Amino acid sequence: MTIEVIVSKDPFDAGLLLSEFTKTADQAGGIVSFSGQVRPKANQEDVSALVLQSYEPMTTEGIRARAVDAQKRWPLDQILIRHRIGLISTGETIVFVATASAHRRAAFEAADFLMDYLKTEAVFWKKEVTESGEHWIEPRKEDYQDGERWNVD
Amino acid sequence: MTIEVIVSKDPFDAGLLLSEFTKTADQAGGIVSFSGQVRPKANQEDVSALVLQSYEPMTTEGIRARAVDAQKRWPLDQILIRHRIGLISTGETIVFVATASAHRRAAFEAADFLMDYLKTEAVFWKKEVTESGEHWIEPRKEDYQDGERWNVD
Amino acid sequence: MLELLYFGKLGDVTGKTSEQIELPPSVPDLNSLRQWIDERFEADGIFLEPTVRIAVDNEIKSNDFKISNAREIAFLPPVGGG
Amino acid sequence: MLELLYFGKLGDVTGKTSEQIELPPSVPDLNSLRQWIDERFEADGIFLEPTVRIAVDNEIKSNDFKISNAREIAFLPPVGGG
Repeated sequence: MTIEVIVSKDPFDAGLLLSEFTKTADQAGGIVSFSGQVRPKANQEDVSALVLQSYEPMTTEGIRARAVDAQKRWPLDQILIRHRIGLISTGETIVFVATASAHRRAAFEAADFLMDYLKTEAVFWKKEVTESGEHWIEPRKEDYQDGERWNVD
Repeated sequence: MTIEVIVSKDPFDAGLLLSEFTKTADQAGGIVSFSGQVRPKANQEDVSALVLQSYEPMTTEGIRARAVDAQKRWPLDQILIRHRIGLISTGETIVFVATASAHRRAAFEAADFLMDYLKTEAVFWKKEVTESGEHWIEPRKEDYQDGERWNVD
Repeated sequence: MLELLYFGKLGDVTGKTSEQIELPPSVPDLNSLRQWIDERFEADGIFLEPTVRIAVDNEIKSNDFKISNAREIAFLPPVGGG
Repeated sequence: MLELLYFGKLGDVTGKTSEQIELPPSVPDLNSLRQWIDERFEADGIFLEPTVRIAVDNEIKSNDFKISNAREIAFLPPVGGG
């Protein structure tokens, strides 16, 4: 079982990541991937880019902890998570998750579980760049509801 | 909305298919892919290859009908399904499914839904090539239970 | 002239995946075709199993279907098996 | 010398994403730090919001945490938002 988490400014090609992941996972049977692109529209406005901030090592460690959690819940052979930060233009891939398992349903559920974390709990702040200026994206109500999601010691 | 279904003897690289799919789907937001490899073990025996038969156009039309069904159930922008037939060696990719949607959950559920069909109902006959000879894979009990899955006129 | 197709394990039973054949007048429908083929290949009833479906010119047909104008008849054992 | 980090919209409020600073003795814990920073930037209470968490040397700490040996303190507005 290998877990790889990369948070970086470097652009990447989801297909290339999947090719590499497939090469090392070819005993697995099934591989599920999710890739997310920056959408050109938000609230009727044209978005030209997103700007993402992370806070390292908290961001990467939080993602890794979720991957370890996934590994405990499902029989997984391999997990890759790659997330961009910095300036990301419309149409570019911002996140890539791949899971490999002998059990198809496990690969699907684990990828979905990881994406849930990346979308709502992962330590990223997101700013939309539009024609009318730049706007920090506020968490949705659902994201607030379980406000005590971070462990405080 | 585009649906592409290809059943062919030609080997393919899942990553390359995902790269191409991502290029045409970059308005979508989220892309889920599933790729299945031929596993080297089945029932304790080493498998060196699978041999798949299809019956065209029934096989491709059946897959396409399922994709149209998925498109009715979920808001999808694009579906690609590619399946190999003929001789497929261990470790090679036998099936690739990709779905694109503005809604992450829709992309996940549709890919899972399509894989369910491809694994249990799609018109393929599968033979395992092992050291002790070649064995046609019998449907599992679950596959039999809804035996009247084909429409008879 | 009719083309018969044998898929999956049925090809092992018949020793071929297809053949060109002229059906005798004693075989007017799919029911009698199943019995005739099963006897021809000494197939021990495998062609009589209801899980073996029959497609005539690419459409699944029931056992009482009259063959008359068929060009291609395919014997389809159960699919699935992951 | 202490490094303060302002993430997300907090960087817009302060006009910077980080700064090196010497805290006055009147700011011994995170509670008083929130108030001091909020007044310094005339931030209208945004630094007092409980949804803004504070990490000291990369660990989230509660408001009564004593700052004394901290090297880096980060103000973290809520994450999420799809």
